[in-house]
Formats: sequence, structure tokens, C-alpha cells
Amino acid sequence: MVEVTDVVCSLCGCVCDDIVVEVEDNKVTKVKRGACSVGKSKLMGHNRIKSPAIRVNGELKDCSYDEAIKKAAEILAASRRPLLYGWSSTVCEADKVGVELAEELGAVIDNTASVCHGPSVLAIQDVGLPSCTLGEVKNRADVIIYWGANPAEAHANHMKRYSYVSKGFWTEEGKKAKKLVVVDVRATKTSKMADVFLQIEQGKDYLVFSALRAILYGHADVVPDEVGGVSKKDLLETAEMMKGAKFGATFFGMGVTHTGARQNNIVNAIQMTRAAHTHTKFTITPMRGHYNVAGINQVCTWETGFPFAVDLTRGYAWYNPGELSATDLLIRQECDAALIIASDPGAHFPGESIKHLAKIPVIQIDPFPNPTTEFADVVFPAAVSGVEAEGNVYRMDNIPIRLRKLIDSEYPEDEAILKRILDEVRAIKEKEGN
Amino acid sequence: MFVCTRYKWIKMGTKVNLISGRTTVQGRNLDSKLSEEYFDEVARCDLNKADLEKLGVAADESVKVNTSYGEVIVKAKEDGGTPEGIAFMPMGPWANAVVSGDTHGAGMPVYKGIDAEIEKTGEKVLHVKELMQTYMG
Amino acid sequence: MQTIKLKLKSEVTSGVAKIPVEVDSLTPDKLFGKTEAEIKAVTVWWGNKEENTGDLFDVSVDGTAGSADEVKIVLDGDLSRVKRIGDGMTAGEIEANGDVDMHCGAMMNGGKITVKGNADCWAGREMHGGDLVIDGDAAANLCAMYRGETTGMTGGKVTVGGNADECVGQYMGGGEIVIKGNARMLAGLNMHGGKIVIEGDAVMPGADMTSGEITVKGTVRDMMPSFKLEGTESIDGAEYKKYSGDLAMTAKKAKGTLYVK
Amino acid sequence: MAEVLIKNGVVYDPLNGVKGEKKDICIRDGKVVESVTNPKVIDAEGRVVMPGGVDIHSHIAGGKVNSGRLFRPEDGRKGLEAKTKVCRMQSGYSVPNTFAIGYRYAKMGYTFVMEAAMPPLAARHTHEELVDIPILDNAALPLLDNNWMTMEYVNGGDMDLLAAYVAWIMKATKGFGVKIVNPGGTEMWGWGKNCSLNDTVPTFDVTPAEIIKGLAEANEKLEMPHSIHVHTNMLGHPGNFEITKETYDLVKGVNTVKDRQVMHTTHTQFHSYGGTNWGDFESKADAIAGYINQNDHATIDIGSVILGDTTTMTADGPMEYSLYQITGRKWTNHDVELETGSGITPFLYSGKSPVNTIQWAIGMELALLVEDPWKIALTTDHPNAGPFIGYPILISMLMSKKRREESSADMHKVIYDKALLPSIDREYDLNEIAIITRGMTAKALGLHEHGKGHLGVGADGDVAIYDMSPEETDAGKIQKAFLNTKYTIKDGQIVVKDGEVVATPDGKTYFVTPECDDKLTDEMMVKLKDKFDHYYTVTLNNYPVQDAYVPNPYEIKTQMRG
Repeated sequence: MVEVTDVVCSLCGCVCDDIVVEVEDNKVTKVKRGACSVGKSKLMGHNRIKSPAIRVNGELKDCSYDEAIKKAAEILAASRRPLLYGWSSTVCEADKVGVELAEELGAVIDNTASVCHGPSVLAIQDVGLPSCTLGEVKNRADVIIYWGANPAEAHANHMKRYSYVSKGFWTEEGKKAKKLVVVDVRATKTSKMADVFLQIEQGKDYLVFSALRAILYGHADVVPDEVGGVSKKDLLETAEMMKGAKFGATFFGMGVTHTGARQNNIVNAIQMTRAAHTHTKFTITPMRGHYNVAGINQVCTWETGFPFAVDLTRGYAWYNPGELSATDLLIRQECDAALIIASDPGAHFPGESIKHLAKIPVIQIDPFPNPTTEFADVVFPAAVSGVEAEGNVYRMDNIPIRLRKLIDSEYPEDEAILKRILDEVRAIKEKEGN
Repeated sequence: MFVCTRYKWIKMGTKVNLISGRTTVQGRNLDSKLSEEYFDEVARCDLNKADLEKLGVAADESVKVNTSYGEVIVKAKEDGGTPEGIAFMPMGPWANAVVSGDTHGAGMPVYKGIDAEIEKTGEKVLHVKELMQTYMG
Repeated sequence: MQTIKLKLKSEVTSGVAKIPVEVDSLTPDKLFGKTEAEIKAVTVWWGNKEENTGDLFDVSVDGTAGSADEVKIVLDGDLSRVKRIGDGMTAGEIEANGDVDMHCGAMMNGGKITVKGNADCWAGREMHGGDLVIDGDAAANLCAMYRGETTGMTGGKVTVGGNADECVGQYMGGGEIVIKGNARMLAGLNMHGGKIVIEGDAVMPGADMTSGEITVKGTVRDMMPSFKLEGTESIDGAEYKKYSGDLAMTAKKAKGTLYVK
Repeated sequence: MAEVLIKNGVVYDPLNGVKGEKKDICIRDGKVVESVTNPKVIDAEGRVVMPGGVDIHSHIAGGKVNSGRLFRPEDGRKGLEAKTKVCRMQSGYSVPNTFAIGYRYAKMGYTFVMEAAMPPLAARHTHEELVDIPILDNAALPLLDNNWMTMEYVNGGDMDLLAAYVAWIMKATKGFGVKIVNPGGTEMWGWGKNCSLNDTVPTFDVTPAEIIKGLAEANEKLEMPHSIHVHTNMLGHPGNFEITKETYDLVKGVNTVKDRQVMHTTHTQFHSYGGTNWGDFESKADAIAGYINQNDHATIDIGSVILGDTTTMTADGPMEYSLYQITGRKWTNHDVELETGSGITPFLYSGKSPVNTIQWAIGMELALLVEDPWKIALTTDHPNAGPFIGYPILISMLMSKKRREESSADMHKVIYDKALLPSIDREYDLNEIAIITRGMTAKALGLHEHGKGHLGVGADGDVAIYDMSPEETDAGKIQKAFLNTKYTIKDGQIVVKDGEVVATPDGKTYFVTPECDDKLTDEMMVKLKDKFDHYYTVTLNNYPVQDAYVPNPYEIKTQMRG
């Protein structure tokens, strides 16, 4: 038995890196410390896709990697509008090959941000993002707002490691000396911990943000008695609490990105932060979901100039979420082939979009079988990043951390599979004289 | 401490405002979506006690969730945190069966805030593989 | 006067995948002076391959033109996957018989486009001049900006016969938009010039506006809580409340005007 | 390996005293040699030949650069170019993608670029992007001035321990030298405040002046190739020239065994401001240049303005906030725990604005008023005062008074009242241009000892051949020649020919590993470990940049002086 320390979790955007596990006979046998139940489950492992396979007459038939590579490359090289989607639950090294493959194919490349924090990215492109690393929140923040986020369920270590419950340099007393504000439609595990819980009407976030902004800028007089189910009195008290902070930190989740005004909710959340910043230090950070969704946004941006929903048809990047994001392409039935890696549109896309995916050739690269496997035509099992493969990832605050390899795998890494597909695509194009 | 609870969005009868979102157990099974635990956690719809009573549904009985974009059968669950008139489904294939793919030029479907109707049903909840089969052909 | 008829061949949109054709190369400016054979040889993007216009469209040319102003392009067939119609045009006329895909009239500087159907997202995006008439509905981001830009439409006139989806005229700096039907949420978002008239209903109009004018003749749902009531005014015989805003942008910037019944 | 002979060129190699001589350059195995036997011959036909350009200060890689790209798709759409058989896709103007950075610099004849600010905690990010930039050799300067460790050692006067910490950061980040940005101010910005040179930073009880001096001493103890590299306090504030001069004075007494300055201060244009507010704002370039002329311990780069829209980005968080408050445009801020921060906001430099006009003049005034070109480098602080692609414009301005007069006529008339530029007659010659773009920069970085910035035997085979004769006086033609080389040769390989990129080899990353006494390191580690145990959110073991991030390393070892 070997104890491995400083293990990095490859599940959610918290990317906790102080986990201790035991490894025996090339297996993770125990997660001793550091991980939440979700992360622990990831580290301990699940049923795997056992072999590469190609669908023949409706059934997946096992085959060699060589055969699957050849088939995948043929599908992609013949495609007039391929979609390469996913990229969030793998490492940046693989993402780079993905961008190169997309460029070679004249494909659309999109990542899971488009159904997660894509609206946040659009908002940042509108007004920017006054933010900070999570350690700044840990050491300084005395007022913490979770808006449309439920970290107690979705990011179980977030409050303990980084925010409300953590203890830092100027926050030695921990939560005793902090205020927690939760804004949500439902009462949640997180809202039960709050000093202030604003239970707002579903879909009315935008109005509440604007009201708070007007108050923070000194125009409480125009704000009506009630906004989005919240009384003016509560809004005024919340604004006072924000103004009185030494260091305020807002975190927001999919309660805001998925609702009503979507990207404009986030614009407004950021505008509220800027308004609060005229009184005191205030920051805002999206609660990114997958452990490396921030990373594919980074890689895609430094390579193409744009973070997601990028069309490389003409050899240069045309960026436009809402036109080129995966769900849009699929509901419009635009693409004629898809490569899905490290994600599961079968589970997370609207049914209307899945219908088109089920009709076109789909290549899947993933360690685990999932709903997408049910209609994939070529399937590649891959090593699990963070357990069987190392590589770079970006935490929700864009801090880069290197995943560790804990055990050997019989399966190749995502990067290696993608490189082989890319080589094969190039060989086909060479043969065709392109 | 103050808590705002004056909740105004209460619809009549079986009409609800449907939202979907993450849960711990759903997250724990992200890499094992074919498992029973995932099925039990995700193929469900949380409603307030009052709404359940209106529907005449007990916990763990099947309900049909209907929107303009589709319908799906899931198990009903009681959740005190969910206000009257709101239905919560964990994110996953069942919730998505009734979500629109239209992003209104934003790239993001509206996963929360969908007008839905809920009714009691005797039909069985489809397993994930069966649910995926409905998208084929 | 010259009429160039382009009818999209049915096989282009009859496959399992409906791959868009991008026709930014087919504007009166760019086709002026070309023979039928030359027009057929102009390339358009269909997915990741460039194709000859003649391979995707039935092409016919009638009459002659002394300038691009005298060129009229008539588009027929299933145009629901034809993107960037009239992109950047400065003169002449385009008539599209049916629903058109995204970016119709984007970056338009002059001339006229008539859509005899619905227009998908970003019609009139960053339009600077000319006339865009959409008989049916307009999808989201009508006359809005490109991602990251802080100026959308700056000139010209857009008329929508039906309804319009979210974010009509976002970051609008000039020009005029008339929506005969309803507008979904956030019409005139971040507007800093120009004029929007919504004859039907609107949701949260005028958010973050700093200048310009919006008139909603129907009902407003979810009025922004950060506007100041300035009084009432009569427009075309009807009484309107006049608001200034958006104070969420600070008083210094809140120079927009919103008329609501 | 292949040999190359560059014949008939007129060579400017200031580090070797070659000022426009007709001279052959021989390259074997990527290095300059005395002679070659069977070379590929490039006939330079009387054109100007220089060593590959060395940029001393540019923001090309890392978190804030990429945040700039991410939040400005409207800038991205400006520079779109399709992939070719050789080149990857390109995008962007003020914030180009990684590929475009490599190609565009190489086309201007540059072969080495220093990334001027690397937050240690996010060093992996900087390296990931550096690796992705084709052709260019590169290095990065870790930020060390607002680090709690630094401030605590400065406060305690423990200069040896400070040196041990600097050494550890250098190794942990694979960094090249000590970067200082608004010392103390960024920590204050953690609370939304700022500070000036002699203000005390609460909690840590140190002044920016003490931080600068302490780091200068630590830097020299470690015998680093480069001096401390300083962005002084109060950037961009009217009247800041006094603080700038005071900052220079701080390190006057610091000794170095190296043949270079003890302080390089950067983007000096932003620090040469007179007046008390934007109304009476005026140029104080003469005061700054006068100081530099009279002293030998400090060098500067100009940070000259290129008119047009750009993206400002710096670790100086409070400064970016001030700028955003002026413009109201989008603003991104990213404070980094225990270390540093950053801010980003777009900015338009307009010739119609009196303030921008004076700023535009100051950069060039500095270059023209500093008498010895070995003390000054050409930069735009890319992309802060303008994108690097504007260098050829600046070169043509420095070489032609006529061009400056023509351009001044288009600017706000304030240029004739509050700027000095119209009264300056000096014109740079090609030798001086070669100094401020390669000779001086390589020497100030200590890279001339490692084959950069010159063409002597043993130097790297990095050569730029410009499509102009040495007699050329037409500013337009000079600008055109410096934008697209006839040839750029990198390590003996032709990478640009006739203004087109023809090959894209990987660049090397230069970093310094200073060694110091184990006992000292052990003592420092006790304090450092406490920081990780209690305040950082990344563990000590996951902090250092792994070797995998630097696949083409060039390591420079130094030893701490006892």
C-alpha cells in the first residue's frame, strides 16, 4: 500500500488538491482525506467502457483501436459540418489537440460552457469580471453572497476550503465573523446556513440585480416597494450589508445562467458588483462546474482567440454563441457528424437536440459508458484524467493545477487518441489531394 | 437575520414552473449514469407538500411532466424547500426530455423557468437506456 | 434595372443535416457587372467547402444595370438555412421569398432587403444604413451588436411585421426599429441612441439604456425597477408615462427615455 | 547540420561594434561561426542585416493576456487570418492569439520576447501559452513585490532570506528575473486601496521604497542575469515623474558584479507625467531623460503610444480600476492570493484627445532625449500603450523628424504647448535602432552572454534581413521594411521569407535557477510552509511548475553570493 498526498480532484471546478489516497495493486483503495463525497466517488472509480467499438446494425461491436481510429477519421474527413464537443472533463493537453483537429477539419468546436457558464462568458465580454482567486476570498472576505448557487450540494468543499466556513489571514474566526447571503428560488442546504436568505420569484433575478444597483448608486427613491418577490426593505438591508463589507465576494451558479435573461442576468450580477465596488472591495466569481471547463475556455481562447462556439469553416475563427453553440447546431440540424469527448450531451442536452445527434454519426471518447454511448457509432475508452493520466487543468478561478497520475491504465489518454485521429484525418486528406 | 418568504409565484392546480439543477447524488454519479443510484436520484420531480396533495400523489408515485417540448414520466418526491408552484428536477436525461433546445440567440437553453403541467400517471418511469431509445429513428 | 434570380436547389436542404449556405458573396455590390456565367462561378461557403453558386442555386439574370443600385436579387427556395443574406450591402435590393437564416442584413450600409417570411437571429446586426423589412417575426438579437462590441445598429430603418425575440436593438446607437407585434425581454438593452417603437407588448424594455428612446404601445411586463417617472406625455393622441433611465447605470448616464402606457 | 551564409548584407551588430559594415554572416548548427564550407547562401544584396530582435517587455502570455483575449471578441475579429499550409489560424489586433504573436513578431525580425509579468501562482498558465507561441524564444518575469513573504522579509530586514525566497520562486515558476509592479499597491488593492512610494502598507508595515530596495539587493546577491525590472508606483498619474526619479534614486547605492544596470524601469512614458491633474497635465520626459543621462545605474524602456484602440493590462490592479472609471468600459480584475493581482480594460488612444496627444509625444521624447541608446529600449508595453505590431511606426518616427512633424500636425494642438517633441531635431540612425531593439535589450537582460542580440562567433543564428538599403530615408519605406522582413532566420533556419512565414520551429524558454545555501533555504521554507498550510489554496507540493511545462528549456544557473 502506498499513500499518495496532494492528490488533485478531477470532478468539479473546485479542483481540491489536498486529497490523500491509498493505492494498492494499481487501484485506489481508499480516499483518506480531503475529498467530498462526489470527489471521492470519482477517485474510487466506476464501471468502464471496456473496449473500442463500432456500431454495426444498431449494435456496438468491439474492435481494435486501429479500426476505431480509421472509422472515426473517415467519418470526420467526409463531414461537411462536423461538431467537436465536450472538452471540459479532460486536460488542456488534449484540448489543444482538439483545437488542431477542428482547424484541420474546418469544424465547429464547442465545449460544455455553452450549457453551463457560457452566459457568464458572454457577460464578461460585455462588462468584464472584477474577480480574484479563491484564496483572496478565504483570507479577506467578510460578506459572501451565493446567488443561484447551491454549493452545499454542487460544490461540497467550496465553503469549507474557500469561502464562508474557511479561516484565513484576516478571517481567523471563520464564519462567526462573516455574513452569508443566499439568493435562490428554493430553500436549499446552502440557504439554511444563510444569515440572509432572499427567496426570489423564479426568473426575476434580473430585476432584483437592477434594483440593488440603483440602491447602491444612491437611487433607492425610484425602487418600488417590492421587486421580484423581495421587499424594498430587504433590498435596502442587503445593500447596506454589501456596502459595510470589508471585502465582499459574490459567487453565482446555474440558477442565474439557466434562467430567464441568462447572460444578461450575469451582466447584471457583474454590474451589481461594480456598483458595490464604488463603496468597498467587491468581487464576483462564477461557480464553474466541470473541473476543467475553465481550462478549455482558456486553451480555445489562446489558440483561436475565442472561448467556445467557434466555427473554423473558413480556416479562421468565427465566434458566435447562439449560432455555433452545440445545442443550437443540433436543434437546427446543422451538423452532419459529431465527436463527443469528456462530456455527455445525451444526459445534459435538451431532448430536441439529442434527436439530431441520434441521427448523425457520433464518435465518443470517454472512460465511462453514459447516455451518449447509447447512440454513439464509434466509441473509444480512455484513461481517467486525474487518476490514470496527468495534465493541466484550470480551477474555477483560473488557477492552473496539474492533475496527478495515481495508477497505470490499460487505456490510452485522450490526447493520444485525438492525435491518432488527427494523423489519420491528415493521411486521408493527403490521399484526396487536399 | 431576515428571511424573505413572501413568495408570489403560485399557480393554480397542476400548472407549475419547472426548474432543473444539480444535486449531490447526481454529481456523485456523473461517471455512472447507468447506475440504479443515478436513476433513483435523477428520474424524479420534487414538489411542495401542498402541490402533491393537489395532485393526489404520494411520494414515489409516478407523475407525468408535460411541457410544450415533450413529456416524461418520473417519480414524485416531497421537498419542503421547493415553494408552491415550483417543480424541481435534478439535471439529467429526464428533465431534459421536456426542455426546449431554443436558446434565443444566447447559446444556452432555458433549463429553468419552464411552464409545465404535472399529472398523476400509472405509466412506468423509463430507464436511461429506454429513454435514449425514444430519440432514435 | 437588372433582376438576378437565385433559387436554392431543393437537394441542398433535403439531407439528414441541414447545412447552411453562407451567401455574403451574393450582394448587389458584388454581383453587379457580372454575367450569368460569372455569377454561377462566384463561390459560397456550404459547410466547410466552397461551392459554385451555380451548383447550389438555379441562376437566371434578366435586364441590365448601370450600377449596383439597379441590381435586384430575388432569392427563392427553402431559405431557412441561407445565412448572411445582404451582409455588408451598400446598394440595390434583395427580396427573399420565405424564412431566412441568421445575419440577414448584417453590417448593411444601404439598399433594401425585404424578407417575405421570418428572419432568424441577428437580422440587421450592426446595421449602418438602408432599409430592412421583415414581414414575419424576427428572432433574437435583431439589430444587435457582435459579441463584445458596444455599438449595434447605428443607422437605417428596420420594420418587423410580426413579433421580435429577446434583445432587440441591443447597444443601439442610431437608426429606427419598428416592431408591429410584441417584443420579448430586454428590448433596447444598453441602448445609447436611436429609436425603437414596439406596437405590442414588451418585457423589461430599456434596461441599462443611457440614451435613445423606446415607446411601448402595448403592455409592459416586468417594468425595470430602476427607472424614474418624469410625468406623462401624449403621443398620437394616447397618454403615456414618460420614464428616464436606467438609474442602474448611475444618474450621470441615465439619459434614456421610455414611454409606457 | 545545415550551414547558412548570408552574403552582401550591411550588418548592424552594435554589441560587437559593427555599425553598418558589409560583412558575411556564417551559421552552422544554429550558431554563428567564423566560416562555413558548404552553406545554403542567402544573398542580402546590400540590405540591412541585424541580429534577431529582442523585446525586453511585452505581455504575450498568461492569465491576464488571455483574459484580455477572452473578454474582447471584438478585438479578436479584427485580425482574422485563415490557416495556411505552414501557419495556424490567426486572430486579434491588440490581443492576438498565440500563433499570431509568433508570426507577427518573426515577420518584424524579432526572435526573443520577454513576457513581462508572471503571477507565480499562475505560472503554469504563462508557460502553457509560451509553449504555444511559435518561433520565438521566450522567458517570463515572476512578480515578487507584493508577495507576503517578500514584505515580511523586507520588514524584518532579512535580505539573505529574501534572496532565498526569490531563488525558490525563480525555480518554482521557471522564471527569469524579478518583476516589481506597483509595490505595496497591489496588496492595498486587496482592500480596494492604493499607495505611493513612501506610504506604509498596513499589516506588513513596509513601504514600497523598502520593497524595491530589498528586492534589488536580493537580486544582486543572487547574481541574476537581469536587474530588478520595475513598474514604479503611481503609473499614469499626473505629476508622477517625481516619484519615478525618487524610485531611481533608491537603488543608486546597490552594487552589482554584473556589467549592467541595477534597475530597469519599464514603460517610462506612463511615469514621466507632470501637472497635478488631467487639465494641467504635461510632459516631464526631459526630467526623466535628464536623470538617466546623468546616472548609470538605471535603464528604461519607453512604452510609447500607438494611436488607436488597445487593451490595457497590468498587475497594477488599482491603476486599471482608475482607467476603467475614466472610460466606463468593460473592466476585468483578478487579485491573486498572497502575491499579486491584475486588471484589464480597453482603451482608445486618440490624436484628438489632449491627454493622449501628450502621452503619444512622451514616449518618443524619452527615446530622443536619452543621449545614450544603451540606456533605453523600444517598447509599447504591448498591448498597454499599443500593440507590438506598431514598432515599425515608432522606428520610422525616431528616424525621421519629417514624419514626426507630419504626424504632429494631425494631433491635438496641445502638442505644441505641453509637449517637447516638436522642438527635438534628433534622428536615430540604424545603428541606434539596432541598439534599442536588440543590443541594449539583450545586454540589459544579460542574454548577450547567452547568444542573444548580437552576431559574434558563438551567438545564436538569429538574423533579420530588412528589405531596405542603409541609405533609405523615406519614413514610409522604413516602416514597411521593419514590418515584414526580407528574411528572418532563427537558429540558422529561415522562418520568414519575403514577409511570409515559411517555417514555425518551437522556441526555447529561458529561466534562471539560482542556488543558495541549504540552511538558508530550510529556514525560509519554514515560513513558506506556514503560508501554504494556512493561507494559500493550493498545496506547496502542487505549486512548483513541473518540467512538462517547459519542453524546450534553456537553463541559466547562478550562485548566491555569500
